[in-house]
Amino acid sequence: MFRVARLIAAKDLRIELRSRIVTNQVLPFAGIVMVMFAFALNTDLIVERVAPGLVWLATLFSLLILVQRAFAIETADGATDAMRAAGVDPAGIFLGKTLALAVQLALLEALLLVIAVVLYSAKVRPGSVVLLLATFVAATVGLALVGTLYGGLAAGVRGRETLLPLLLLPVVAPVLIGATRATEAALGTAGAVVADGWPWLGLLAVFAALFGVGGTLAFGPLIEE
Amino acid sequence: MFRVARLIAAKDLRIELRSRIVTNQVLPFAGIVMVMFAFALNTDLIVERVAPGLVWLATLFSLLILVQRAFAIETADGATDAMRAAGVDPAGIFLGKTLALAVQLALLEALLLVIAVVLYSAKVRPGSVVLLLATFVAATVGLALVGTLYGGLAAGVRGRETLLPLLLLPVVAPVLIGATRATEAALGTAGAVVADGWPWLGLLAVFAALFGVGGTLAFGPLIEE
Amino acid sequence: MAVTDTQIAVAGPGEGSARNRSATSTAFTRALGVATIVSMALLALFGLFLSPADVVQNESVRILYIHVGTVWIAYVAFGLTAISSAAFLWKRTTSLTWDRIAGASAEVGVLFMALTLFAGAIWGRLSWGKFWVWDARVTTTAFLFVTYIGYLAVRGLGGSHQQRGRRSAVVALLAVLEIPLVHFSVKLWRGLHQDSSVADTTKVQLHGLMLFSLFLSLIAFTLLYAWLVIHRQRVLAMQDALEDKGLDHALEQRRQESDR
Amino acid sequence: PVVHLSSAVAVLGQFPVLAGADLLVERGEIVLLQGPNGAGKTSLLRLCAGLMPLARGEATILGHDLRTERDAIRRRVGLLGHANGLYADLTVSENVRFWGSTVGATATEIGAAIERMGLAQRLSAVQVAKLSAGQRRRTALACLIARRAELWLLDEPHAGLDATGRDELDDTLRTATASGATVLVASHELERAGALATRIVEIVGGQVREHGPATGPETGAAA
Amino acid sequence: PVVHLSSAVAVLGQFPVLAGADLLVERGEIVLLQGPNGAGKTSLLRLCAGLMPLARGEATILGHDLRTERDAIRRRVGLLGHANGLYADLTVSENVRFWGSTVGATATEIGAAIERMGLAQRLSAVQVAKLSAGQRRRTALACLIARRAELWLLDEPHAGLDATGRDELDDTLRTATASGATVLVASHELERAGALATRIVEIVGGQVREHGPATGPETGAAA
Ligand code: HEM
Ligand SMILES: Nc1ncnc2c1ncn2[C@@H]1O[C@H](COP(=O)(O)OP(=O)(O)OP(=O)(O)O)[C@@H](O)[C@H]1O
Ligand SMILES: Nc1ncnc2c1ncn2[C@@H]1O[C@H](COP(=O)(O)OP(=O)(O)OP(=O)(O)O)[C@@H](O)[C@H]1O
Ligand SMILES: [Mg+2]
Ligand SMILES: [Mg+2]
Repeated sequence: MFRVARLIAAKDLRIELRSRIVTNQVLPFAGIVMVMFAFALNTDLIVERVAPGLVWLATLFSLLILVQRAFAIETADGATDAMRAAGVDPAGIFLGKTLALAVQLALLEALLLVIAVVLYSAKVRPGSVVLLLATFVAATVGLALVGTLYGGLAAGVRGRETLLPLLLLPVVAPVLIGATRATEAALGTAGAVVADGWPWLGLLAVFAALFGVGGTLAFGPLIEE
Repeated sequence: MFRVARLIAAKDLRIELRSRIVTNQVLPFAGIVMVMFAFALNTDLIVERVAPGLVWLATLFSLLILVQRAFAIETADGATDAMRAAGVDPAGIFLGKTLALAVQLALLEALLLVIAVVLYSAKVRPGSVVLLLATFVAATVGLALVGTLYGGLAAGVRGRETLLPLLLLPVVAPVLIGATRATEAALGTAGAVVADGWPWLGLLAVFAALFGVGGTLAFGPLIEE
Repeated sequence: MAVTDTQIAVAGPGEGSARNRSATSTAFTRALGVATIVSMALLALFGLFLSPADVVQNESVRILYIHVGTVWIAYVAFGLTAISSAAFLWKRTTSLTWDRIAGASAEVGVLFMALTLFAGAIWGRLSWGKFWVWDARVTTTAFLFVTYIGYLAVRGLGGSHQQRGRRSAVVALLAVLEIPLVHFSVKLWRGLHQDSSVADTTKVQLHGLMLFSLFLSLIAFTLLYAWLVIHRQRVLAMQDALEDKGLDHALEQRRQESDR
Repeated sequence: PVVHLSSAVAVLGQFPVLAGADLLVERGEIVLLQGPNGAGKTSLLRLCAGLMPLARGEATILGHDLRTERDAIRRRVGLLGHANGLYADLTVSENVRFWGSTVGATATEIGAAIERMGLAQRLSAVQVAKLSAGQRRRTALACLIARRAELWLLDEPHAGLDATGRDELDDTLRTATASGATVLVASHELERAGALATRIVEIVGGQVREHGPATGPETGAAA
Repeated sequence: PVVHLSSAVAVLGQFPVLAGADLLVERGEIVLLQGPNGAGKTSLLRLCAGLMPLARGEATILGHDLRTERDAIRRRVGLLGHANGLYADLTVSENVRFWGSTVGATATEIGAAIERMGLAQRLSAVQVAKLSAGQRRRTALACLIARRAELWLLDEPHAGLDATGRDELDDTLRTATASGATVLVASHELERAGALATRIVEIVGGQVREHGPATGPETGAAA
């Protein structure tokens, strides 16, 4: 299982390195999204108030694109069928693609956080770095897991461009909320204190664990015709 | 030119009716996006304040999906090549696909506006209906035009999922702003008065006219090898 | 537009062959380089020492010389990109040289715009207390910046040179329309940002030396821009030429396939 | 001549897919392009269809210069590539009607084309997404037939077609040439396509090697 | 028996692509499936590969029940479909290595497979996106060969391959069967595949019609 996972993650990341999609296009895209939000809600104090939420919204939209891309690779020339026919362990596929996705997401979030700090003049307090990091790790893993799970479900279905968001967005709503609150706590937005953050972090962890186990088990049946 | 345009628009809309992508998936997606915003910016007064902006943001993200879908149809089995080889008038293709896209967008925006009215308790004042309608028409046409233009450019390129947003978002920013302000004026958000709306409507009209002419001329060279 | 003419002249095949193909510099560009350095030094001198501090902005006003200089040259650069793109698209004048000029100019323009944003952000920290504010001009500038990054991305898409030229030319012609938007954004949405205070003299009178330093910065950055574009444009020409050379070799190999 | 390439060079990326190809095709011929994988057959057909820029050399198609008069060429040429260019969500007849009408074919011509490729029964109302590989190929051919092009460029048209489909195709091509059209066929099925062709040219390493006249259509008809 | 279908029914949407197919294939056979477009050849192969649910009837592949033991079957079966299942951004060798290693093939086996399909030179470092149709097919075949399956299911393997490629493929299949593998080939190129096959079965309307032994491999070798 893990051998397969490693192979697939390596394959996906190599393809990414070849096509440089994330670095050249998703990152700028995420950046623009942040700017657009801030612009749509032009008044400063509002922006600062909701900066953490915006970071995670932007991450979400980028996630959609990343997942789409991740499975476009597979369905373009019937690789999914080939995998099933070759009896590749679905759990391995799931974990592998999740891993690759998580790596790319992490990259992205790092950038978004920087943008937030600069654009929205959000402040990172030393005391809260741990919480912030933990939040990002938990949220990233969770998003990657659920993204891969539903991506696999939507892949192959015609019109997946649009099925995916429909499936994904409602499910990740809790992540969005949890991550936002935790980040607010870490950044001390609107006088939130670090302590407030931990329960939310717990929520994220639970979410990640849930989809980790669930996905590993469910992915096989899911990609069966 | 217009004969071709009609044929292509009819074709796209028929495919849409077959696959019901917009009705079954994009509409819900847009709806979810709106709800998510409401989540992310939980405080009510903020939401009401920025409702118009959110409507247009949601439209924008749906536009991305719609454009991608519109050209996924063409590139899936090399139809773009076939069109070029058959010497189909590019201007016709451009106008045709724009038309189909505009129809779908209009549908979408109508729904979003309803959601906004319900969810964000935005109020439509009788006096401002004209402005509101004009704004929506102008913005829709503009978005459809620019979406088709850049969609055509990105189509066929590998990794188009991500090139498209990069090209599209900064260009439609003015539409976003103009439409938002005009809508605010129409809805009287934050005490804006109807009169404020008209200049913005002008901006939208100019934008649409520009891309209408530009696109019709440029689409040919753009999709040429 | 004198800049353009010289560029085309040097990039033209006649002159090109006369020039040592392995180098991008000519007597003209060397002179230009020297002039650039000198003017930069002068700018530093006037900008940092001779010109007085501002009453409101005090010392921080010196950022103006970078901020405004770079942004106006960036405008010029994008304008030139648009013009040469049009020239490329127009059947009568079409030539890959125009495409290269467009590309080079856009690259330098993006560079300058980055400087503008940077200087602006620093200045903002000093005078507004924030690196970034949601002022109209500031934001529209960011959009303009991203648009041209997109333009460069389109140039990088690959395909034949002609295709690269056509695609990017179209994008350039559309992108340039954002400049007026940026310029008038202050009037459109009366925001925090400085209104055109230099252009029209009815506004607050800039101190004479300040005005002089500002124009000095314009000259300095113009020279720098010209120098960069000319060289970049020649490098691009060499790259294309190199590819053509490579083609001859590739053709040989391809024909070999028939012998095995 | 309908097709006249003289030392034509076409480049993809950095790679010269055509490395100085010379080809002369007269009206009414059926020319078979054969050669190893990657030799440049598809590229040559795409070049003739005006889908590839001509890097060097000269090329005139149907009397039009390939560099300057692409549109004129495209209006008179029909290409069947490796891909079918069909819309998966539309039915067979809808696809043929769409492609036919974009080039101004009449309803009767379109109906005839569908009939010709044996898609008139159940299949005409089935969505292309549900078709088998060969049925898709037939649909693509029907779209092409509806165009009544003067120069047919076919890239492995027999691949995926069953026995009857092949015969129908060959007949169609013969009648087309009889009425003044010209055909270029790239194929690896030498027995089949050789019997159809009036001339065989071999393509190797992006260059054309003449092969002299092949077994003409009459033998093909016998086959 | 390696393949044993008895009145097998498979359904896509509402349509019975297989309407009660009976087939019995012994170890070491090379069976050619022929038949008109849409007859059900692809469907039959996909069924045997465990990619389609069995609606009715019985099916055992390599001694495993198709309903209950899919995974066991998939591990021992190799399928080449109409699509190639390659990653366009990866090079030829990277693709073969990936597909090989997912099923635990050794580096030498993988290298041999690439060699076998004549992709060892320039091409092995070229991205699949840039390959010609036939070169892609070759790559897909190399991926399949690297698997060393016990049951080979090939859907029109000759399509797109040039003369040498076809010979290489046929040799590969013969050696494979010689060493105990079994092959099902769906094809429309009767001369070619007929020469290769030890037995021909015709498929029409989702049902199998036996055809008796064909010209065995020896004649094929002569061809
Ligand atoms: C990141 C922040 C900033 C950005 C992106 C920015 C952008 C620009 C742009 C695009 C222009 C050219 C306007 C035109 O002529 O079209 C400009 C001009 C100018 N900026 Fe900024 N700016 C920023 C911050 C600031 C700050 C903080 C100040 C000083 C308080 C400032 C002062 C000026 C002045 C004095 C001009 C010249 C005004 C004129 O004559 O047009 N800018 N800036
Ligand atoms: N959902 C569906 N509705 C109607 N018909 C369908 C559906 N799905 C498949 N079919 C039919 O089932 C058949 C598919 O058979 P299959 O693809 O196995 O044919 P094949 O023997 O491989 O043909 P070819 O030689 O063209 O590859 C086709 O006739 C197709 O029209
Ligand atoms: N960007 C590229 N880089 C390297 N090689 C390329 C590139 N693009 C195309 N090629 C090569 O050019 C050739 C394409 O030729 P073409 O597709 O015309 O072959 P073909 O004769 O149609 O082959 P087939 O019989 O397999 O269809 C292939 O050898 C391919 O490897
Ligand atoms: Mg080919
Ligand atoms: Mg089939």
